[in-house]
Amino acid sequence: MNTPRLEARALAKRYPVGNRRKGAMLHAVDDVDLVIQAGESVGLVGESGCGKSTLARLLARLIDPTSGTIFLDGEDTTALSQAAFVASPDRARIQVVFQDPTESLNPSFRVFRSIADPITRLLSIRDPAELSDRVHRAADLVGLPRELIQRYPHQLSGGQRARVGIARAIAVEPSLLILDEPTSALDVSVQAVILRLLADLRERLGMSYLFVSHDLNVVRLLCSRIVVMYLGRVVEVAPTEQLFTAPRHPYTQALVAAIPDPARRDEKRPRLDGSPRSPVDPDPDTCRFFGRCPIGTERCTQSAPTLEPVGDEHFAACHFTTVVSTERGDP
Amino acid sequence: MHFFWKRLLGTIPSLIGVVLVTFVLSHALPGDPAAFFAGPAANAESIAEVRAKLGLDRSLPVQFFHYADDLRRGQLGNSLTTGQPVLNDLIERLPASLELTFFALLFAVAVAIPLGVWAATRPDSMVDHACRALVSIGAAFPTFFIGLLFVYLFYFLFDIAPQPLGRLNEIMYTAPPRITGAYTVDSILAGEWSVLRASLAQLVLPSVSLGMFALAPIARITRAAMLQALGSDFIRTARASGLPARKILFSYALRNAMLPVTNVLGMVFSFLLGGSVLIEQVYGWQGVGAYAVNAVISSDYAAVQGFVLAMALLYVLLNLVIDLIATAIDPRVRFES
Amino acid sequence: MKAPATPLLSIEDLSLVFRTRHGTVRALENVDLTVERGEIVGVVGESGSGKSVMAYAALGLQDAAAQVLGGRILFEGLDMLAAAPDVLAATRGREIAMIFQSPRTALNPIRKVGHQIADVLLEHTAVRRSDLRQRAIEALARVRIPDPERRYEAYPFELSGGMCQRVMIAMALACSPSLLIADEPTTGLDVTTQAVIMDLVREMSREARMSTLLITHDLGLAGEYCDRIAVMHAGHIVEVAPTVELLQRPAHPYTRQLLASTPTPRSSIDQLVSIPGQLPDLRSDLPACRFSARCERHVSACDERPLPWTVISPQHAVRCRVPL
Amino acid sequence: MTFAGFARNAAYAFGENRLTLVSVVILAALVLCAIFGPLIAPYDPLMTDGTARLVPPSAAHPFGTDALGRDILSRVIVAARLDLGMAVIAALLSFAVGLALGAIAGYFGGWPDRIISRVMDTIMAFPLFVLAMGIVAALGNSVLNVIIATVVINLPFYCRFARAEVNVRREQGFVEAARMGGNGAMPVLVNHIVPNILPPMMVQVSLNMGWAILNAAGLSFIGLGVRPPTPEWGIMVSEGASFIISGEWWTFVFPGAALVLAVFCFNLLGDGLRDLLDPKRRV
Repeated sequence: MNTPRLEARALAKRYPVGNRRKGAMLHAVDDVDLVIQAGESVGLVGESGCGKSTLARLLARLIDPTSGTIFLDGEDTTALSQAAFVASPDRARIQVVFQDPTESLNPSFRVFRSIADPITRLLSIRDPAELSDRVHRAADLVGLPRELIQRYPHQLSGGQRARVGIARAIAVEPSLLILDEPTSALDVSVQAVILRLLADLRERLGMSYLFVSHDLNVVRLLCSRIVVMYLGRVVEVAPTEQLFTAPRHPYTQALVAAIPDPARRDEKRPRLDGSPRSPVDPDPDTCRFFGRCPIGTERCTQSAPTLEPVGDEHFAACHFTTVVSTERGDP
Repeated sequence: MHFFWKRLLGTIPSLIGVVLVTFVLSHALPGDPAAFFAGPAANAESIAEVRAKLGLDRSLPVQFFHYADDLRRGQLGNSLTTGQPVLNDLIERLPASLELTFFALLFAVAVAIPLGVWAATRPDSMVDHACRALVSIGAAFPTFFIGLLFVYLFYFLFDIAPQPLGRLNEIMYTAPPRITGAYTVDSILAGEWSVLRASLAQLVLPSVSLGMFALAPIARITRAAMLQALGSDFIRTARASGLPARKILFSYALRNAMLPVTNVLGMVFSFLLGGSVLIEQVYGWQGVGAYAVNAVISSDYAAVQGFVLAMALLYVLLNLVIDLIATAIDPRVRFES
Repeated sequence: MKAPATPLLSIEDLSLVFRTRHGTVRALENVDLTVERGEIVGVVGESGSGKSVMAYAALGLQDAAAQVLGGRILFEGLDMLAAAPDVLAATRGREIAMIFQSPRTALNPIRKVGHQIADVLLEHTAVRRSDLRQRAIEALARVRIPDPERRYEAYPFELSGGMCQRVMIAMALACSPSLLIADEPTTGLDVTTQAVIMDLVREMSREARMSTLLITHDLGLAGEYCDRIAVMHAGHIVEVAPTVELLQRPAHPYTRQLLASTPTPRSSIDQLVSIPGQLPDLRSDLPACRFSARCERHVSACDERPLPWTVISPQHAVRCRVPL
Repeated sequence: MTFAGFARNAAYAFGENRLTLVSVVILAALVLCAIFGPLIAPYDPLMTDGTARLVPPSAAHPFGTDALGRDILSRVIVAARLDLGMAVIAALLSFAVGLALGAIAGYFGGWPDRIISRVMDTIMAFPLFVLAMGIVAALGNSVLNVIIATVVINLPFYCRFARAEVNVRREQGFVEAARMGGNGAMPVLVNHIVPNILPPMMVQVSLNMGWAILNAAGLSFIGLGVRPPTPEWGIMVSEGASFIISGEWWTFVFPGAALVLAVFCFNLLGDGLRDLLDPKRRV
């Protein structure tokens, strides 16, 4: 196989919480492995607080991991600290489209400056003619009318702001684009436009996507493979269709079952009750999902399951996924 | 009462900071501290004597240690003007200042909170405009100027206030036997009702003029906090649940609005304690403020330093009380710690 | 579920504007909607369509800047727009209850949740003070909050968003109202929690034969839980139909496009359709059909006022001169 | 905001709030007094006239004269320079230092934040006017030291305000986006965050200016800083105070009124600016 575009190995991010002396740690992201191939589009889903945003920020090198490595096209980017990475030419290769298009644009910058700032800094292009040419090209790519380029963000509609956010990210020609809930603040009719734009851009520019979202229906549209996180850990990875039709982890099953679907309105579907375990100093031998899991047993408190293959390209971290290829079965 | 001890412990850094700052102000600044302490009439010889006596020839950390040790023993030095230990002077005069500050706060709170609530319930009404006008004007008047205006109007022109010369007309009344040092309290304890009336009469103008400056921030924040509370989601819930308007206003909105109000009280006390210095000056009030002003003018440094320290300690204590009140109102603060 | 002669709630020809410093916002125009007894009705629309404004008006809780130009809202014969304040207050919480989005901020942050439920019980029922606590705990237990005695003593900040929403539901159902208005009750909650909360709302409605008016921007959610759906666009209700009929045979061009732009577990990116144009500025002069500028079926007759309802079937009506 | 947009907003806000416009006009007049005071004043503010002591307001002396026969109007006009000067210098200095410290504390967090916050807390642990008295007493009784004391006691307000504003924005999308765009810590802070907190900070400066004037005047009133016969509003009120019980009200009312007017206008301007910058009220 070719060198993956991005590969994360044993990535972890822990934050100290409460009394410093007790040394309690919040495990935001725990021992995560992730691979994104060139041109691939991967979805990352999970409930709020599951660490998906932290993981996205780690991969984008906005924050430094506590441990683990991130390879970009085979190069270890974690050799540089976040502060040093900002100035490196590799910075341009990963870009992020942020969640709230209103919040993610500097209110005192015109659209032009918002898009031009990363171009001048990361590509060292200072010639006004070339700069303006680049800005216009990025704006054209996202379908942003040129007359809006001299406007301030508060003079734009939500959909136009979302386009500016995307233009800014692609202006430096990244090879990996991380989309952090890019449409969650938009109305459905605008969301549809932006999703189509993103699909179109990927095809034309050949970027890889990591699409972070809580909405499985949306992720489905753009991604060929989906990673499910629960409480800082990856619990299931599967090709999109397989994840929808045959989810193996009980959390994924509940997640898929929870999608409102008029076609299944009278079906009784499994529901997830209770609240998640604390992410502060979790017991390393207990499954993170235990307590909320409908099928958990004592075994889940004695050893935490790890991600194991359960099918073609399909992995799940649960003791009770009947696996054909290994001897591990239902106890 | 777990959080009580936590809050109490929380004042320790402030106390250390206060002691450190007063030390820096007296020992570590440019100029010759010995000259300060020796007073304006000192010659080179007496300054050297003072320097040795105060240990100013030693290193700063040693000086600080001695300074802190003196404080621990209540040694604030002697006042040059009164010849008394500064501590005694302060203890004698502090009740007068506290009495004044208390009545000023009482006046400010009694007027400002109802006004703010009233204005918030009728935005853009006459009451609201009146409240805002009062707030703008109250915040613009220097305390000492209000004090003087009141004296001119109510004593000189209308002749309805007693002469602005201190806490009691000493010619007509004798001060009650000293128990707390506050004339109003002591006269009640002694059952001397005419003295109580006379001392209250003396208190009216100074405390109202001092309270005027505290009025503005309290009314302003009450109005804003009430407006915010009344516009909040949980008030909408209460309305949608059909709770009576009175209950929504008082037990839902007002209680929540009291949080920002308590938080602003710290600043209000800062104003009041500072403003009392000026008001005491205007009304010939024999409190610590007037004492400090005299000390500053006559370069009586030990007295000034003692005054600054005493006021800071008092302020730290008041902030502790405010903190405890806020904690009692808001469960979130309790659980945070 | 066939209704008796009079519906529980009927909004008739309601027009409402907001007078703001930047002009008059025509938030609702000639809105008609009924809710029958025991029925779950969904109101679906994008932000700014007026769906929440309508819900608040139904409780007589409209904003101070709102001005009702015409129409009425009848709840069991009581005109919510004309009733005396004390009559309204006695109806709210007792007969009509409401739950909101962001349940954490919808609860008083410094009052124990049990006391907040007790406040409502005390106001609307003849419960004795000594029984108050027990009754509030029962209300919590009814929405299957685990360990209700302990939760009674909790403050909102100690509970998760989903748990706060259950408390809200417990509070809303405490007096067994006949109508529940749910304003985006699951916005901001996780998908799994959303499913649990919506199951609960549906179950409670069925159990107590309570009617529910569900306000949501999520057509999928309304499609799963509602008996009937009303679609709103720019202050108009453009279509009302039983859920299955609306989803399968939308008659209004906007409804069809809204359906086509909503991702479902079966749609693909190529099928995703976007609606051209934007919501019109409600402060400007608006045409008879507020969708006309975005509509490819627009004909000159569309600009004639008034815009009539076209009946497709007994329960299916659409406000369009050229329905699909 | 474009300039035209700003002008439109300004016109709108002023039209909405006439008082703000009035306050701007009065402040402009006070600033003119501060700059050209000695040229405008009808008399020499220091010239005594034994034949015209304590003259009530008249055509020749619109504000009357004081105990030494000096023209109060002239003294009030000339004093504007000192009073406004002290306040403006003190407010701007504390603004600049407070903004820098607060921005560093708010953006970097960690130990710089702990140290800066601890210092500010310590200043705030004193009743501020009392601390100002202590500082002037320790440093020496001079105008410069009054300014230093005013800077010190104002510092925590600016510092905390800037810290909070930076803290809110530090996590916002546009700051993360700026970091994605290759901006290091200082460029993010200076180019992206600070321009966005300047407008609310300016409101604070304006609101704070009135307070700075009051503090300086209060210190002069009790005899710190300015010395007679220098014309200054606080000390003039103090000098006039002894004539209250004999009824010569003009000796303290006019300088006091000048103080009130200046503080009132700064407060109004601050309120007006706040309305102007409030995004909710933008057209």
